[in-house]
Amino acid sequence: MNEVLVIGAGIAGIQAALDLAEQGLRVHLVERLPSIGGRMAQLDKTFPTNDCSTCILAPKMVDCSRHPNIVPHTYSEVEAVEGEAGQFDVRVRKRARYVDETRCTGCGECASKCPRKVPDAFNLGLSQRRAIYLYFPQAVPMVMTIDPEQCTYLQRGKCGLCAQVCEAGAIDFEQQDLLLDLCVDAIVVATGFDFYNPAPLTQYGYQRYPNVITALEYERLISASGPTGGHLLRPSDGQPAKKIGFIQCTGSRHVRHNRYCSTVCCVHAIKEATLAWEHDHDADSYVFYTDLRGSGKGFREYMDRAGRAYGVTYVHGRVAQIFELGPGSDSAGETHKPVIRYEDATTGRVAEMAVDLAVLATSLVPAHDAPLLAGILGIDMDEYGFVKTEPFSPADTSRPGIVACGCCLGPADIPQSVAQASAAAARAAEIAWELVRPRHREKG
Amino acid sequence: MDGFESRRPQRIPQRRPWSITQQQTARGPGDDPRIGVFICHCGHNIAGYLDVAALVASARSLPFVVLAQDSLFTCSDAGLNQIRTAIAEHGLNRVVVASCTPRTHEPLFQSACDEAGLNRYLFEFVNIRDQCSWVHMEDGERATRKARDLIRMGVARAALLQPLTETELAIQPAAAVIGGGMAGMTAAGSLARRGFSVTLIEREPALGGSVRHLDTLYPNRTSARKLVEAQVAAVRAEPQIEVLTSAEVTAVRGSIGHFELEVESRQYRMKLPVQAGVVVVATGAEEWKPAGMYGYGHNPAVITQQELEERLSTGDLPPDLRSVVMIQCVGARDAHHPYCGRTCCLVAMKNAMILKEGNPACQVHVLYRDIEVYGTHFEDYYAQARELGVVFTRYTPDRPPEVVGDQGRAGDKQTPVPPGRVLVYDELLGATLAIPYDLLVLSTPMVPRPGARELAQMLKVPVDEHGFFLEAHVKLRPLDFATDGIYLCGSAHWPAHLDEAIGQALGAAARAATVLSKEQIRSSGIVSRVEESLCRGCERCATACEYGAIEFVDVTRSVEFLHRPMARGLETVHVKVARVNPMLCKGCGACAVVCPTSAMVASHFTGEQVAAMIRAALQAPAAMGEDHGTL
Amino acid sequence: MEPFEPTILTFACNWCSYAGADLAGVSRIQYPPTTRVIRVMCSGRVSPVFILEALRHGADGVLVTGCHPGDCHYLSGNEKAVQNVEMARSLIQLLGIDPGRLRLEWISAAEGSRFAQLVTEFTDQIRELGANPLRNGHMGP
Amino acid sequence: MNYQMIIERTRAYLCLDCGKCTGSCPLARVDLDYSPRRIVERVVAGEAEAVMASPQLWSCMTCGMCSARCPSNVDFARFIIEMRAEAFGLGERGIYAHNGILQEIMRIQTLEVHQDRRGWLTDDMRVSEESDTLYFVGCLPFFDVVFADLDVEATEIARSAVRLLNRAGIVPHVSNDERCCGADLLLAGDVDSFRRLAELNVEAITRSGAKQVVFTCAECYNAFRTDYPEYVGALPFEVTHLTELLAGHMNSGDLAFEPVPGTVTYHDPCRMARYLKVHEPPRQLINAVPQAHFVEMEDNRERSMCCGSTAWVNCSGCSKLIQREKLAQARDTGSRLMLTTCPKCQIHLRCASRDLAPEEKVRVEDVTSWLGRAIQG
Repeated sequence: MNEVLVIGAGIAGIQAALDLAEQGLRVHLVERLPSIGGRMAQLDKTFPTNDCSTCILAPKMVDCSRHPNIVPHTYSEVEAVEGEAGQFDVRVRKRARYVDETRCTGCGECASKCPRKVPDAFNLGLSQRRAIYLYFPQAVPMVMTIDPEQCTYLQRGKCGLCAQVCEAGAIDFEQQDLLLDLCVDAIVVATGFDFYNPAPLTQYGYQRYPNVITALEYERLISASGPTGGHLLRPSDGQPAKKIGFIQCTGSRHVRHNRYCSTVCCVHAIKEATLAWEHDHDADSYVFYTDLRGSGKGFREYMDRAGRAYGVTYVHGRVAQIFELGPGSDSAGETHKPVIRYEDATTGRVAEMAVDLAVLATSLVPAHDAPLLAGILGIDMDEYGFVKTEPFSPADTSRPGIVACGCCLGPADIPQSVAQASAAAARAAEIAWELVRPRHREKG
Repeated sequence: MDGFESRRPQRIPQRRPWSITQQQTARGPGDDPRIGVFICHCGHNIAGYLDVAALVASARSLPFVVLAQDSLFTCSDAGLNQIRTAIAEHGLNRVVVASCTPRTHEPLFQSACDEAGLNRYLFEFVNIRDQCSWVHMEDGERATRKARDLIRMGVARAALLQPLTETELAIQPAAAVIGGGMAGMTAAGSLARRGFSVTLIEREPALGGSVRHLDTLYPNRTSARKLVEAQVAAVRAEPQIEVLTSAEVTAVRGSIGHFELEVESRQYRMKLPVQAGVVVVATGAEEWKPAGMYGYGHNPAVITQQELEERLSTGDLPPDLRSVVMIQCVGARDAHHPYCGRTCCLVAMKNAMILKEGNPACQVHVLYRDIEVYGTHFEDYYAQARELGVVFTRYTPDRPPEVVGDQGRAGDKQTPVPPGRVLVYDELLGATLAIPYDLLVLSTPMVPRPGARELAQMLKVPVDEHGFFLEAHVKLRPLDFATDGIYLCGSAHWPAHLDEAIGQALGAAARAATVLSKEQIRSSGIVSRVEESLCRGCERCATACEYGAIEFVDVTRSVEFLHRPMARGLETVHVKVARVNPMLCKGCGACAVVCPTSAMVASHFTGEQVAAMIRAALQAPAAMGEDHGTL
Repeated sequence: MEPFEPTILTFACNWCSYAGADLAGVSRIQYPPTTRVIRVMCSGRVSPVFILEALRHGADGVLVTGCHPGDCHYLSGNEKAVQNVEMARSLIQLLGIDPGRLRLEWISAAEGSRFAQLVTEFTDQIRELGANPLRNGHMGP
Repeated sequence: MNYQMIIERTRAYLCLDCGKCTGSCPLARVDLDYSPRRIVERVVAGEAEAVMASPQLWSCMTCGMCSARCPSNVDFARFIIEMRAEAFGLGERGIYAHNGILQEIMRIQTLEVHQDRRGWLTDDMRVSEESDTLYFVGCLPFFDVVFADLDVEATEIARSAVRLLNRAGIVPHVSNDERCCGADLLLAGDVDSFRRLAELNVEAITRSGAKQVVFTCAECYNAFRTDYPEYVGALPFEVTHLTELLAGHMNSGDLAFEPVPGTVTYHDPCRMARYLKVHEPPRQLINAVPQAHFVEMEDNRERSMCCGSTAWVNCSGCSKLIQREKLAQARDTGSRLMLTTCPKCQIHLRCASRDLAPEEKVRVEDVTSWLGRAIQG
């Protein structure tokens, strides 16, 4: 039977893997992180339906993990690719978890005893996890992972509490990385994106001002399974945020940062504003935009509804700067209140607005290791660092046999990514099928 | 060996042999339920908080329970073996496992039952970890009492479980693609390359759809004509594709695996039957005509973007245009159509640039509300247009542009007329501009094709409030309909850029291929079934079903009747009864709730099974003579 | 005397609410052991009969839970649940049973804490109402 | 159980195997496997267990047509009811219609409930707790909820009843303490629940001091008149159907009706037609309404065919065929309005009419609510 490699197990990779597996192809699904799920797992709800992200994603993750034609390789990375369409030789490094996947039940008893606390990457450092951890509560596979950098035992040979409490005997400090050699007909690249680190935009004060956060951080804050249990609390003092400013195009449509439009941020911000209102009907949100973009199905109605009914005000104007209310300001006692300065485009005058929380809509940028992966795969990237395709041939990369989908191609919303994933699956399946149809393929 | 098997984790996720078809196990319940209960310690996770020994003792005392055991990890190989062995040794015909959650582990234990020859639907899961020991860590005694109730409920349900069959259906490995535009041709091509035969049905005499009316395509000025011609040639050359042009679908019967379309061919002047396992809808959309707006219809200098496009491709434009004004969102984001047309901004930019490149002296103004160019390349395209000198002016909907003077300057070259102007209030400037125009181009949104609703009715799939086809799920199933076996791509779903439409078409082909790749598909066992003699044919169930899984068939009944013709003796009456298509049913059970006669049975979640759990949950343990253990 | 310990029967849809209840467990959020969950595929499966049956057999409270509006795995099952629960509510009102004993709530797969909170809150609410009077003199099958 | 008792009580041993019952049975005409005769004969022949396990046991509508015509006077309907009671004790059940919601409502009323069931009363109605006359409403408030999709207008019957009583000079008592009469549970084999409901009702009515109880539902009326005395002893109050009571007031002149133009026909519910043999009062009332043109159906009075479903068990495609037949008989009169005196007949026949083509539909209405309109003008 023909095999296909899918790199990246976010929603695009999952969909591509399922579509391929359901066509009878064997799929190796390689994911760098300890769990499949990708960015979507970090989202609270999804626009324009406000569907609970986990509710719709989790069943797909489980389908993926149970599918007889899919082998998920989590905590694994592709290291080398050689050959050509129909005969790619791929080396995958399966990193040591120091936990036996076949024994671990994901019960978390070990984590409750682990003394070492570190920032939780899944929650963007807004909460803490232990050195042995479950990547997130609905992780697939539901197994623990030891962070070798943080584990006292692996670092200094002391502790080992986790091994003591694990009744399944799953802790294995001797575990080594595993190298897998795969032979596949086609490769689907679905490695997704990163969020732009807005630090270079010093005028917004990110990381300098505690109440200036990114849209993804906001997402974790408002998520019921997030660090605050879904309460929208200001990082500075844990007080509820009542007035929220959304700073669009943070790094996007900017020739010195990312000159493209990140596609999803307008509707994403409006969704986040809507959620604020759902949690607290007194919440007011202001969306500072350049163009308010939402041409997807149902988006414009969603935006109009938010403006009419959910306390969302749209302000035309890109934010120039964010300050913090200083000690001598009018609102005594209020500290760390971000003040947004912008041009009120309708009057042409500078205006300021104090808010409880300023949320930066940071650009979607190529994954940090995209250049490395492009080198390994031998595919061309476009001028922005996303995987390059030709017009009217949306799934094919520059190297025959390798196709791509999702945000590694550029910013895209979830339905776009899912549709692209199916398209990539179609092309990959065509390639695999092309090879069996003449029935002259030699045994490898 | 490819090492494939050996690398796979052994337990979770649960694995089955590569063959997709699973083994059907015939063994069902005997006369009396013989229930085995297996209670998991989950290491410390359950046993650390609950009194497992007491749970075993109380389980043993429940009706029909012939065996109750505990194990450290029921999901381990040892634990699974324990179940398999017990099924054989104790002749168990129902298995209850009390451990973690069915959401992750049910298939694992079901497979163990399968392997021991017990129908997998005779397995019952009781969640005493995630929903008991983990959430009542401080109160082991009450938690144990709760677990005992939960196990009693599980056993009560298990006693009523019935073996279920997973229906298999052979798939006709052929597709019908409705719509022969770029999307339809792309989908057909992909499916053909996958080895499936395809019937491509196009209403017009020629393939190509709306792209045939275009001049060049963004973002790289590909010639629309050439692109279409190449695609048509590829489709025509593909032996697996049968093309029916001048043909329209007039009726659809059947469902996934076996659709039969009746196609009326104007070419052959007859109705042709088309058999297919799946249907792909790629009927596209068309430009809305803004009758009466901005003088469109009576002022010849006012045209739509598509009309401009046609003139560009025929060269039928005055060479000395001095000023062209384009108005965006005409009939979009307003009372005519509340949605954004998605493609119109780019179309306007492209045409503006062509005009500008052809004649740099020509002023091109684009009056817009929000520039909808998202993503990487489109944003660059916008920058290019500005660079070329196209002027973008923002207007607000409460002060829309106004056309003064009835005629553009290019209206009559011989006799100059007072120039027409477009007045537009630029909010950002705080001023009203008066822009002269020779040509006023209106950007209007795409709207569904006529006949889309009728097609939707034939296919029994929904359309949205605008008349576009409505997908199964906005986020995760953009190319599927809720009804299995029917797929969707291109502007029939929502206005799409050509690149997107092509991607969706490939995607729809992949979705269709997931069905066509299988010789047969298998339903879940958890589907509704109909007790035909009870069915009154009232159709309440069909109204409740979101998946079109219930159809009504006429059956004949002999009756000794009827009324007036008393002496006729036995006669035959036709009665309508419901039939559930197990391939389409998703097992939600909504039909059973509305059925007035209990003819509709929600398998695996029947009224009796749920009632038994309710009673078991609330039964005073003493009343059952149940062993309380130490509690 | 021991304080009154209510018994609450909870119907949870497979896709959202049951997953939410599981998440409460995975997150070790503690709540009173007063509820007994019956899993159904969809909240729309919960017939009014189930609710009446639970009350007749002495449940002190009945909690029906499903996906949030718009989230239903079966598209509109939760809308059907609204109708069904409303029917049950009208009937129990006629029968003189306090409608506070019946609740319909939306719980997503990400809302473990909400599940726990609802059970806690509903338990308190039922304690206020006291034991289901139908517990006295139950008869019939 | 000694089935001999049932055989003796119902005189089943006298069965001549003549088949008159089967020939008369409306169900046997549409379910060719169904034969009352054979059911009796199987039990007489000692195969009671087979009958107890058969779904056929629960299909009989107890319409009483067979009993009425049996040359040996075998009480087949009663035979079935008693067999069901036995089967019920063994855990057998009929197939409950509407998922058993009506059985639930009835059984909950055997418990300690304090109902709030008078929400349908409006300000124009006069009622009094001191009254000698109690109007027994029955399940009407529940029907409006359960059958909302059929728009059964059940409490309209109750409102009309109170208005008509008021017009006749009677200020009735309407009680929150009444329970379901329990007839449907008795007919479905649940004797214990029935007896409990009967006790509770008799107790509550006695306590209220009412001397007379008025019914609009034929089934409730029959339960009180026929079954209650047998199961809980002689009643310390009189019982009457509203149509009987009103017919008695016709000559007193305080009941005058406004014209209601149109052709109407009347369906005799089984309980009225064959159990209680109350045929004329509804007809007298209908005929007293000016401009109403009353036409009899082919099968009327003791020949009246059943509405197709009883006791909320085993409603089926066969029920619908019977109902279609009944509606066709009504259409043959030239009327598109069929009146009746049983709210359940109204529900069943409205349900069937709902599925008919528009030109075949027949409106089914209770005599009481129809008369209610005739006094409102």
